[in-house]
Amino acid sequence: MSGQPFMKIQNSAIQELDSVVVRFAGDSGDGMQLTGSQFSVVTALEGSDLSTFPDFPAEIRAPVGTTFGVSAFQINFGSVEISTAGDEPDVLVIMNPAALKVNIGNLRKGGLIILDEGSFNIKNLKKAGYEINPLDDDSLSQYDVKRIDITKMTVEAVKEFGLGNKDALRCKNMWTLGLLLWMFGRKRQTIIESLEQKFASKPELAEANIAALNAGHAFGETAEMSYALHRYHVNRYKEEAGTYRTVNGNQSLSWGILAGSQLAGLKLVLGSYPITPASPLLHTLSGLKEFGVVTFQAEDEIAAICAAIGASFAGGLGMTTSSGPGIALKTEALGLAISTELPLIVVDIQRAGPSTGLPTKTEQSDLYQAVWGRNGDAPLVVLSVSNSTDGFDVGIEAVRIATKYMTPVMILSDGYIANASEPWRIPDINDYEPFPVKFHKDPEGFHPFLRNTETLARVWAKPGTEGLMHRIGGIEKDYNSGHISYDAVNHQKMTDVRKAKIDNIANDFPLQKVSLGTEGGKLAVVGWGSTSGAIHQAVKRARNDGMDVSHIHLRHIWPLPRNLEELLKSYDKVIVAEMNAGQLNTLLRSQYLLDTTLLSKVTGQPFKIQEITDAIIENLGGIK
Amino acid sequence: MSGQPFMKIQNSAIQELDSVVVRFAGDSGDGMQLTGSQFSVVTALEGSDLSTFPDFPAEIRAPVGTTFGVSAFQINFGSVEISTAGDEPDVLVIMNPAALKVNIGNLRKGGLIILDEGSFNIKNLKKAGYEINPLDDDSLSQYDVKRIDITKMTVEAVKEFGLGNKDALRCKNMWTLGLLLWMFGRKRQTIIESLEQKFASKPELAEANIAALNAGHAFGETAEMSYALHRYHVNRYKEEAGTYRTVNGNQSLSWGILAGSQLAGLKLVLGSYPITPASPLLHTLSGLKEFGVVTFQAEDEIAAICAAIGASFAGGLGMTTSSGPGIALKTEALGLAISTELPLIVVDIQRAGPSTGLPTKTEQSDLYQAVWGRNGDAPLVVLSVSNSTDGFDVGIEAVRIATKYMTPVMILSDGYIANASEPWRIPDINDYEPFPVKFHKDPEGFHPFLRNTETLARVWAKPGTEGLMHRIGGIEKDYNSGHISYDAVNHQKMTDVRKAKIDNIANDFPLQKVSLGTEGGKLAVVGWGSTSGAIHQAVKRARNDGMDVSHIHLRHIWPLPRNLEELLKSYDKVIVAEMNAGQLNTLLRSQYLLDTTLLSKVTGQPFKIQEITDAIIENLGGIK
Amino acid sequence: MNKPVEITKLSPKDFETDQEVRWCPGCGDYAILKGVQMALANTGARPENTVFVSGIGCSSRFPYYISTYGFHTIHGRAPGFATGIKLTNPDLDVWLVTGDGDGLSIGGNHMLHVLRRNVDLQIMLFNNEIYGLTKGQYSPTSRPGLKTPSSPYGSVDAPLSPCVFALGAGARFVARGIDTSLKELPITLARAKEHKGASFVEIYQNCIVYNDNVFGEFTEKKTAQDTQIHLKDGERMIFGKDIKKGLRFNQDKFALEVVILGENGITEDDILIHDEKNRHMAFMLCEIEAPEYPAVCGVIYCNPSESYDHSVTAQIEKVKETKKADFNALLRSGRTWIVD
Amino acid sequence: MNKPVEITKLSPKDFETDQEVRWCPGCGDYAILKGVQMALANTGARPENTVFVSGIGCSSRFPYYISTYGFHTIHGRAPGFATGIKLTNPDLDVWLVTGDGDGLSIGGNHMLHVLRRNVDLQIMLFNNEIYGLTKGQYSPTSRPGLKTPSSPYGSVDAPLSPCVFALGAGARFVARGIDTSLKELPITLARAKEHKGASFVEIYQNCIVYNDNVFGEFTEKKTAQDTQIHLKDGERMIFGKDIKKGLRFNQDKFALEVVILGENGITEDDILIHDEKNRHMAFMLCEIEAPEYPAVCGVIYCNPSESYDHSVTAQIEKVKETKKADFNALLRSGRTWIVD
Ligand SMILES: Cc1ncc(C[n+]2csc(CCOP(=O)(O)OP(=O)(O)O)c2C)c(N)n1
Ligand SMILES: Cc1ncc(C[n+]2csc(CCOP(=O)(O)OP(=O)(O)O)c2C)c(N)n1
Ligand code: SF4
Ligand code: SF4
Ligand SMILES: [Mg+2]
Ligand SMILES: [Mg+2]
Repeated sequence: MSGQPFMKIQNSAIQELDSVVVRFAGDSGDGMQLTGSQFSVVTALEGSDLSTFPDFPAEIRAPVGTTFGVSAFQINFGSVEISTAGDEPDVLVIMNPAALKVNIGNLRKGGLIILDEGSFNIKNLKKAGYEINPLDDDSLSQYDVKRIDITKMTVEAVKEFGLGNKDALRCKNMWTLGLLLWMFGRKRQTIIESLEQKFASKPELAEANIAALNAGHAFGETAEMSYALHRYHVNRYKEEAGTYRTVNGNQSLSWGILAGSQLAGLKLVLGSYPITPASPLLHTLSGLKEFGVVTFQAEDEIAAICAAIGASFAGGLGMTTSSGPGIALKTEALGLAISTELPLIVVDIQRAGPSTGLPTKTEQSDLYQAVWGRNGDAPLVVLSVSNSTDGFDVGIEAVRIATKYMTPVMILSDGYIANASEPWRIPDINDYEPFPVKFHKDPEGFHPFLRNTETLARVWAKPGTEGLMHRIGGIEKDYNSGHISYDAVNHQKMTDVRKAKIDNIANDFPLQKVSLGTEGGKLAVVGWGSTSGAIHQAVKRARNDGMDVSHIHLRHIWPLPRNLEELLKSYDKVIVAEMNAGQLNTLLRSQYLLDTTLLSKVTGQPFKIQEITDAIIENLGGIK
Repeated sequence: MSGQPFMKIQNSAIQELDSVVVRFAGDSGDGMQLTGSQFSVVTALEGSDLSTFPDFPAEIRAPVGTTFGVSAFQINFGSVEISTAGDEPDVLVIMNPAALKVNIGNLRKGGLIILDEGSFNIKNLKKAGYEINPLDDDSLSQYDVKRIDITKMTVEAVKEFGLGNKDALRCKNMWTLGLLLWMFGRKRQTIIESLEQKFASKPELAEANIAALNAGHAFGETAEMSYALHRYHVNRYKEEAGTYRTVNGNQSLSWGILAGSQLAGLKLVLGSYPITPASPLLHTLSGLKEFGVVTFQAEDEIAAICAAIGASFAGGLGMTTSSGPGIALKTEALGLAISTELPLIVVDIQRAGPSTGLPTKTEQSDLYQAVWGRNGDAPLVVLSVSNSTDGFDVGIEAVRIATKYMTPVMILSDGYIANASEPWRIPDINDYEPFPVKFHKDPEGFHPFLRNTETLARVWAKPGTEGLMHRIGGIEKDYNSGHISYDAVNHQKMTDVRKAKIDNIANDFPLQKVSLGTEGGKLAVVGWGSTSGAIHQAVKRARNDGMDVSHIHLRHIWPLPRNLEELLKSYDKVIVAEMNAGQLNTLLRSQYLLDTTLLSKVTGQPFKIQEITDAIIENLGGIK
Repeated sequence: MNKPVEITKLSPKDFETDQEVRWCPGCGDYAILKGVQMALANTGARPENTVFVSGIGCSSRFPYYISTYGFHTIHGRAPGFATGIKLTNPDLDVWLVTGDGDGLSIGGNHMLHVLRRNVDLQIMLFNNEIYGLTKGQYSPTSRPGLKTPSSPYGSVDAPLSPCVFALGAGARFVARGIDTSLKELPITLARAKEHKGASFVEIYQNCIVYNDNVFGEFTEKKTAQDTQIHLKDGERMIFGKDIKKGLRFNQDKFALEVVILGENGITEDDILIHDEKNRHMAFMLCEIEAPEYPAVCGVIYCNPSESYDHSVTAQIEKVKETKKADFNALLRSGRTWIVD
Repeated sequence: MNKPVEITKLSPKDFETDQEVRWCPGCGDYAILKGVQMALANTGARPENTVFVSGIGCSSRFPYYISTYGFHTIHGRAPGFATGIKLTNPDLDVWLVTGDGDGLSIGGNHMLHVLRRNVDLQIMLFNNEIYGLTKGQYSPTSRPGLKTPSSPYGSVDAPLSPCVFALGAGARFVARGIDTSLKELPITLARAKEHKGASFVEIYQNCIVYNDNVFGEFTEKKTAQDTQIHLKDGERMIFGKDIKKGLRFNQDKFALEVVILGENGITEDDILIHDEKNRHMAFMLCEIEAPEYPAVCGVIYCNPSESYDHSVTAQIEKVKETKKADFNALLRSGRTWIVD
């Protein structure tokens, strides 16, 4: 709802809001991720559009009460189209002093703080590094602070279940959730059910949590006046009809690639090695054995990609997943997949670098590595995922391209959308056109580098096929026989054909569309990947304000869409917005000699809408 | 001498030549590399300028007589400046049918062939794939063929030493060398000495080889008339005064880096893993223990670079050497060196890719990998070596930059200059200004990421120093304390400072010079690395022919020289010539938005002068 | 492959390719190639169901010379590729060819894990104690002091014993052969093929160019009977031209020793009986080295357990039995809501 | 460092840093940290001459908490870095901290070779049989059947035994400890430090979050005496609350067995005497596992040979003695000629 005067409301009336950003923040042990996702589920079920952003610490379990142990979950929901988790929270839920310290800087001026006063004791204040209790000075004077002793009230509420102190305090998050549900007029039933399910074997915990939830809810009712609490209403968002669920970027991508393998009629074989934030793909696919998916947790990233390439050699669909440092390790083997022209899906869930960097923070800084990061002239296809739901279609597209053209396809996603959830209109797999792979069978004139004259793809002949025994490898191959060749002219020819094959795939890509706005005009903001929501909102607002700006968002990073040059050149000015030091920018400049303007952000945090808005205004000379 | 009418000479007179290209070709077992390098030594000692190109097969010892077992050695020498091993041989020395088959295509029309008729037997012809003996049809009619039964005459010449047949035949190369020495009026003494040295423990072999050498020489004298042989004279080249030797690219680079470490006052620690064509650097430095050089043959390329980084952490100069596929494996660790800001020398002797590619062939296709091939925003310095002697200065420059700015420096050389030799005016190490490293010693206000305000280099404090104990790693560091930091603003700041540090190094580089020609004009040919000789000659010739073309050759690939943009924009047209599919071209276009023309060659073979000449003429519209 | 095919027995020659073999004349690889072709023919292998996977090195050129499917991959990584192939199609018979550099230097980790996981492969490690293809640098199995281009003053690395390493990695089948022992090698390889799980076979291979005769001490035909012992499960470890030497476990030294039957009261009963399934014995047999001991050849350890590819496949099949693969249902799992 | 410094003995506290320790409350790493700090203090280590090198993992955060020099590198590669450090400055005392994932999964090859080469390091492998930092996937030491996020139906991988692997790699010092055994651990670590060469110490470490109590079988304080054996060189391997249990070598089974003194005529003489230098015995001791056998702790194998860094340095020094380092002469070696 950023922009709406959130706090200026009449007492006791239910205030109608277009959208609102709520951020739950507490200690890692306070269960903020659970609280946030439960709140999201209810919000989703009641039909608001939404976007979430789990923001957890790098440590598994940092010491209680420290600032680096703070875990937060942000949700932006509304009756209008939501496409980011929101620039600044309107409501901040604070479970301890450390959470306040870490999160206050980002709260909208005038925003609402609901905090657990009971946790603001000397010990916790000290751990958070507060010399003076911020509740005691005027440091929070610009906000609307609701001091509630959630600790005490929770303990009170669950007393009857005879829990230990630790278990009792663990119910604080449900108490808080109850209060929030009251505030936003959301139902409790789904949560009660899921608590009963979760604690099926420990009914006293289920009961205590439910009691806390109810108590928090009841508190809203009764304390409305004394604490000057208000209620808000966020309407349903008018979405396309259909069945919906929430999904995050890693889920949708896992499912998309699996869908692709099913449409291609291939066994999916994932070789992977755990790494943040890519591990969930391995986890998801490990659980889908009923689809015949093979998952191989290899000893390292190199063995992982090698197994995937081996799988493709054997006639399966090889796939490997990792993040920047792990993708780096796959470089050499990727060259072999390119040289042997085998289909392969490589997923890079980017995180902040260089090196180990900030493993739990987001960035888009692996584009260079994806497009250019190999020895030799080694072109491949690079696609990108733009939001939490997009992975499904990108996954399918990647498999289609990889198998049709016999090439590795690299998919770039990032830590932000990997974990962020959005509502998703669930597709019907039967609506997708299958693209079954036809393995080569005919021994007549066979050699492994026989090419389809149109796609330039080589034939795929799998071991087990009679009469097609052949040997391939990373040494240059003769164009006409597939045997090893050290011939000079042949090497040029093979280099050319590898390049031509990939370049030609642009003709199989759809023309680049304008996501929002017009073809041609004063200004275009070009983005790729997870920046889509922020750019979309900023451009939408700017256009509403009458500015001549359009949004172009790339899914196809390499080869670039065949009309992109013309399209970009139809604007007076082009901003390239990305979460790195200017990688797509370099790519576009090198291809089109276009004098773009770079909007770069490298903080490990997603773009704020406002940052893009500022750039738009600046680039339009402050004039609309 | 290309261009000179080599064959149109008067009988029996000694013909004066400006330059000549001789190619020795035979079976791997025929000792062609030895013959070629001995001929080079004598040629060098007698003061001609020269350039050599050893061209050996990928197999260790391919089966005798096969085409893929052919080994060749080409030398271009002259009284004029020589800068490549020559486009086409003027003289082809052929030891067996396979050698003829492989090499004939490249001989200059009208060129001279000296061949061992004795080896053109049915067995050898068949192995080479000849259905008809090429000596019996008119396939060689455009050349001046001297059929000499070298086999027989060698056996004859060494008969008295009672060698077995195999050993006797091994002397064929010396017989041939003797003949060539006669042809070009070169002295035998040095070779005789080296044969005596080589076979010190087997005097009969020494004597036999010498006898063969003398016999070949004598044959020239006596058969001059009957075989219509001619003698030629190539004068001394007027070089700068000094002491000279021949050196190849791997030698000069090894010595340059060692020199750099000496000038910096650091122990050189090489971590490496053998790979063609980079292994000779490991071999050379392993033999230089008297300089305190530590060489560590690691279990793989990853351990190799990690050991090098560890060495730098400990206060040594870490260095690692490899070729494309091995460099790919170093990617992740290189990110750590960038993140921890340690000095490091990474040498990439490029070979033809992708993947295993053509290990013994040359290419310049790792530029993308060097400049852009990493996860995260991870800038470093990239230098390149332009010829066989240049490595010395590049090596020193790399060490100076690495230690002054605390950064990894990647040096790109390639398989061509790695093995090719040229005469080198040996420098005096005392003429180089030392740049001793000052390790940080002062505990006052110390933290490991304290920066020099001018260079932006961080301090280098080595273990063993009291009071400076510190811990570093690949997680992002706080700008102000060096501790781990997950802070968003700090990450931006650190990313910016890493970039600024590297960008600023351009100010420490000399301004880009025009290698040949003028600043500004109709056309510039831009190159980097081992193409320098071919471009130089082509531009020189074109300028002699009155064309307005200049040669610009880059040593500094990243950051680019600070005047390069202006310089390039001073020409109407810019050709970028490189042995890859256009990598420097992409870089320049992205940086300067300059509409360059690419001259790409990806055959595993160096450029011919003529290929560049053709491009110059074409780009000048055929007019001078 | 469903129609009944008439299986004609193939000969070793049927496993040759049209590619010219490009090893140095006299290289031990030639003999091994012949041995493998014999083993394939003897065991009735089908070319279309057989895959040879290798890394990089002279030895790793092997697949080009066998008329089956083949994948010449990258340096040291063959186990990863082989695992992927086997997991995708467990019916394929997959052989892995590697060298002491490829398999134990850069590829040591993959070798470790493929053995630990027990992927059903035949792994042949051609040990020539040198890097052949890169022209003769010392390898992790080279002897201390060896002078090579990268160790001009002699190597100071302690060498690894491939079989001891394999046992340490948890291998369930460990054997050893000699390139030119063409009587025994095909038999050992047939045993390897028969064994379900990772079969590790070290083959002493002579590199005539860079490390000639390094195994001469015990490969010399004339003295072979006295310098080699060929193990047979369940039989006493007796060897020697006169069949008079034997291996005894000396409990005091807690070590094996070579004894002579009839000397110092030694009788047959003192000689250890080879037990293929005993890991402790296997360790000892792998550790002993010439010249103090005979070179131990044949199957040293064979103690099968379920292979990795089998377990993975079985787990998938078991899940399939209880869960239906319904993609639309998968997408609709968890909380959903309807907008209409 | 040339001026005489007054060496004041440091206490474990002196090895603490100002960085907040960021492991989960209750993690076994805390106890190990304490044990290491004790060992450093006890052995008179100097912070400025000590370097801790680690890879990536919970365990690998270790260097941040020790007030020496430290390098937190990348996943699995710590041995490479440590080797480089030691070759550059052999006077430094270098410790390596790794986990079962870092050191045996991605880093298995480097571990193999650093042990084989015998680089003078203290290597502590924190074995919690899980990937802690990435939230609980199974590791190469995890037990079969373990359900984790990446093995929801149970792991089918066969586990590796770190100590057996280390011996197979040629380690010259192999020991084992338990995180919370703070009496024994510092002593074992002191032995490791004293040993010149690569000292491999596996430490059983409890990951309270993802693999709690996996070693409970033998770490339970109450029953520890009966479930653990602490080796002493030259002494009989007797253990148990009543000092009545012992390890005997059964020649028929060719294996170790637990026997009870006094039962079935077993006397002290039947019990094996621990010989730190016997590799065969070491293999057996590393292989036996709870619950059938006691958990074997302390120094299992210690058989020093020249360390790699020492050999490398010595070779350089030897060359220096005979060859003068003259750079200009080097450039002028071989054939030269003069142009004037
Ligand atoms: C990544 C990579 N590193 C290094 C090399 C160079 N290389 C090729 S083969 C080889 C060693 C081969 O030794 P071994 O495995 O013993 O095989 P052999 O030639 O002795 O049969 C090396 C270092 C390479 N091809 N790729
Ligand atoms: C190249 C790379 N791959 C993967 C990761 C992710 N990763 C970090 S730690 C770890 C495993 C840690 O396990 P272990 O070594 O057992 O340490 P623990 O956390 O259990 O102490 C993994 C897979 C990484 N950081 N870098
Ligand atoms: S170099 Fe050695 S191993 Fe390689 S082919 Fe030649 S003899 Fe065989
Ligand atoms: S996840 Fe496990 S190993 Fe890691 S800090 Fe927590 S308890 Fe320790
Ligand atoms: Mg070898
Ligand atoms: Mg672990």
